[in-house]
Amino acid sequence: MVELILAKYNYWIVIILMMLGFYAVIARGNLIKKIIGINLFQISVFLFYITMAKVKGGTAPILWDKSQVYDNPLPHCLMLTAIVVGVSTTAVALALIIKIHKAFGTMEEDGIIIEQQREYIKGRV
Amino acid sequence: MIEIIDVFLLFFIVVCSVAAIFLKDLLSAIIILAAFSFLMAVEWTVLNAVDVAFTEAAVGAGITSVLLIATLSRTKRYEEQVNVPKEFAPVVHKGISTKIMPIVVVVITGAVLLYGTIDMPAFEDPNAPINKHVAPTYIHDADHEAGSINIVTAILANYRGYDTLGETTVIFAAGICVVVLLRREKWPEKKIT
Amino acid sequence: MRFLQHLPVLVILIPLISAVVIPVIGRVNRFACWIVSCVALFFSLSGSIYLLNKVANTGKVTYHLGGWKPPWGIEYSIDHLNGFVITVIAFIAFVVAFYAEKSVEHEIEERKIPAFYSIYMLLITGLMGIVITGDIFNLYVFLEISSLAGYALVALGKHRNALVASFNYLIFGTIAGTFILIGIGYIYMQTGTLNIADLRERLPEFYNSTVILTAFAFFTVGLCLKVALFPLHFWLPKVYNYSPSVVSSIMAAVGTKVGLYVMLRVMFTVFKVEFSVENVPIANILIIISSIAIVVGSILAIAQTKIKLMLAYSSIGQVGYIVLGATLTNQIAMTGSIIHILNHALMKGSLFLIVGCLVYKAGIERIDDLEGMGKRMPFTMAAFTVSGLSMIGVPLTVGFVSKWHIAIGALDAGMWYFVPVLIISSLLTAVYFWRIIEKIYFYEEPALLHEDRRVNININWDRREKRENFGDRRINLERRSEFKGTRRKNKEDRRRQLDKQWQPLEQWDEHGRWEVVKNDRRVSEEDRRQFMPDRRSLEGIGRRTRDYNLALIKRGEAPWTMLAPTLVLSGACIFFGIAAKIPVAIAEKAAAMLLR
Amino acid sequence: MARKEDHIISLGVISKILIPFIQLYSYYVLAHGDLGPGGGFQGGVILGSSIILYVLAFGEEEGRKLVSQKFNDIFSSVGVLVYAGVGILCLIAGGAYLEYSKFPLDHHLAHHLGMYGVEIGVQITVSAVMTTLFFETARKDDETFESKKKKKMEPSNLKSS
Repeated sequence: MVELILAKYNYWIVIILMMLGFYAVIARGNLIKKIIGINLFQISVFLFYITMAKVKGGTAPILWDKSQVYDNPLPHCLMLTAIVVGVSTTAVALALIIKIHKAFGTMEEDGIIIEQQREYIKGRV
Repeated sequence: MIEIIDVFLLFFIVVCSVAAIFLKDLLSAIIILAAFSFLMAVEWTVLNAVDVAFTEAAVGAGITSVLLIATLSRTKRYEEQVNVPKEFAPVVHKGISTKIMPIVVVVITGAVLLYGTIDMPAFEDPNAPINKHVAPTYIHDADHEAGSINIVTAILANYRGYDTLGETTVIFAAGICVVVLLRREKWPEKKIT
Repeated sequence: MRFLQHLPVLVILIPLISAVVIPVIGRVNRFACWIVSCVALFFSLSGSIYLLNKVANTGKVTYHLGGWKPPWGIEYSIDHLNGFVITVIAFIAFVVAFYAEKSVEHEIEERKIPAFYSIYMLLITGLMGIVITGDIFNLYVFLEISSLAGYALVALGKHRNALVASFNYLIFGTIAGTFILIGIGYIYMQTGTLNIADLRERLPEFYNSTVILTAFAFFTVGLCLKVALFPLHFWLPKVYNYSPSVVSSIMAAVGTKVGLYVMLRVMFTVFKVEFSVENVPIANILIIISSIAIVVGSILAIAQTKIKLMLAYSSIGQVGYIVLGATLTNQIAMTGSIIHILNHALMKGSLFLIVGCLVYKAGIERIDDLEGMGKRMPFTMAAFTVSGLSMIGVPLTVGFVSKWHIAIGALDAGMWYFVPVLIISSLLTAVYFWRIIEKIYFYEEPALLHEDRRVNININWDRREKRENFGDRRINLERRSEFKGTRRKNKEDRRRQLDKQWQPLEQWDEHGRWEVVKNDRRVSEEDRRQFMPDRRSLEGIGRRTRDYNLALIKRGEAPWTMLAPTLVLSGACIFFGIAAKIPVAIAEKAAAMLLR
Repeated sequence: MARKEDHIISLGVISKILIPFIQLYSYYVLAHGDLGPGGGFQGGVILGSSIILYVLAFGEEEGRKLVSQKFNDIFSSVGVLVYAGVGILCLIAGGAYLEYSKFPLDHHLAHHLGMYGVEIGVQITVSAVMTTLFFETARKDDETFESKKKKKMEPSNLKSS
């Protein structure tokens, strides 16, 4: 049992983290909270990749001598790309939030729906 | 020893993420998110992913927080409770189902992910498939084939250089998307006096 | 030849480079942006046709980026399916880009036009990059390029709801992307490779591993979210409705198709057929879900009053066809589903382009306003009729070919109970298209100055705001060039600025869309001057509000740069319906390869 | 008041001292990408953040004097072009796209040069875009939803003279 926990606990915590982020994205009404949630979700996925790259007794994948054990470098490289993608998405989302706040005067999902509905009732859609 | 640090860090990371999700004050939430990113960078350093940790410290704790705070400065600092007028009540579903549905979805997703861990190779297992198939060649050949001691850079700029072109394009795309959304002056700018 | 040997990468690279160059060119000349993007896409189109031809003649074409061998480097591999889809994308993208010039000028702020072309090219780069690659992580990177471009393009829509639609799209697109990333992670963990061909070889021994099952589940859910398969379709209608017509046409035509392509790839190339059908029940679930999607999409489409929304819901149904055809895992049905990628792209592309023409020429967005348009815009409406008939699935059109194949495939697989679903959905489609076709041809066109169609324009010159009373509806038309935010010291400059400000009204007249009327008759030149004071004299007048009576006049076709692409697409609906052999031959080979 | 100004002055002085070092560090990170952690992206972010620091210390107008909008826009394109251009040079040299070993140079040198070229491209784009993102996101609004609404309400705007 202890072995099992030692073997997997990292992945379990990563999954808990992912789900926290995912929950924030789909459940919170505030748009900024959604973006925070997306960030948490994505970063946890990155942690998942990094976790799987770790090798017992390995060192960072920078070659000094070849007899050493090294961690798997490929997930690191993939995650560098993914981090960049994440920050780009965040930037675009924030720009959208600013414009939404300007147009609707609110950042809450419900507030936006109400505002839209008001406009719809006025018959201007 | 490393395990203990690892567990402590992960514990703090979970605490940070919970706080970031549930705080009403968005500024605090953002700062805690930055702390989360920074702890994550430390955790990655513990896991020997130095390049990624470096990037996360610069991007997650740096740029993302700056952008988030800048957004806050143009919007509102606190999460608000929306008063739903009576006539709009049917449009804004505010039942128990809206509170429970996300939890159900999240629990199912999490359960599927946990189910996936059953057959997973153990943490730090040197005989896991990922350490057997493609990666050994990188480790073995990176310095003389690709000319870089840092294997991650070798993969990033050489073996999978095309991915990095894509990555740069993503950055460019983000830049131009934000410009198109937020810039107010005419594009071919003339001198504004 | 050396150049042709590098064509696989150049097909992607040329749009990418043009996307990067366009903003710089746009500083000098806006028109050049359009030219550059058209030329780049034409190059891509000819390149992809060449590649498809080569694939058809000699089989798989591979290209190793950086000269590294596949599992270590990134590989481009083009087979029948790839070549087919990439040609479809390049074709539609070229046609839509050709169409874009006038439409974009009309629907998007002037200063955003260079950026529009740049983002458009990024979208196409992303889509083509997804399709052509043979590496699953490279696929993710290009997926994100295309999604980012998509979010920004949707947000360019005029109405403020476009922003909300775009934000929702961003949230669900990112969730889908992250799910796919998780799927890639799980697969990579178990196999240690990212190359699709290599994955196919290494996966079978892990088919019973829970890791792989989870990965497959995440891929499926993420991709269903991306392609808006029925229960996960909620983001799509608003996105199509509020984005500019060019954007909705390219997204409807090829945006979701690429998601479907990835679905086919993951289900039948990364995993083998035995896995997707026998090891997991997902294929069976997808069959049921997609047949529900077909019916529900059609029913929801009937309920709509706006043309764009109707087309969006019908898209949801059409996505169901492709998934249904694919998950029947029968060669004929699979062929039908692959041809439907082309067919639906042609039909939906042409329909959305027609909507763009209508918006441009007549400002029409509602189905009710289409009455009697057959006389006013005969060519456009003929194109609409052809595409509509094709959507219904009338013989000699493309819609028939794919539906026929899927139906025969269902019979062949012994699942006859899906044939009624197809027939019912065809009937439903007939209902909502016939309704429009009836309005177009059999209704009287409304009188020129019918009371309902009188428009009251109230212009507050000082604030440069135009508000229009359109019957009981109020439309807020935005100005095209922004006035605020720039203060000119120089009088001459300010005058020039004012001239620009005035342009829109003048242009409307030119296109014959609006005319100024007073007391139910057209305004003579003098009256008009009275209504629209000499712009020079405006200076220094200060605040001033004026009421105008404008009548909506729907007459004449859209300019030829818009009309020609529309006619080309709807013509292609008939051409490929009659000469169905060409795509069917390729699709058959692709289907055989997938079901191998 | 005086204290506040002092504070700003010290901020300015310190950031003026710091910024060159930060920029130098960014080039160090770029150049040492193949020896230790770092590379084009990290270098770019650090370079971008040095400019962000400058803007935070001296304000947007001063920042615009340092890097103008035009400069930013063009350089964010130039970076990608440099990257893609290195690949095209490889094509011209007779290799596959981004195949550095086909450069008519020593094997090691060719790879080094290719990777440096690519990383420089990444750095240019990243720093330019990060600066742009900051400038665009942090700009003060000239018109918010509330002020717009107020304006509409104001009768003076609707009156005709």
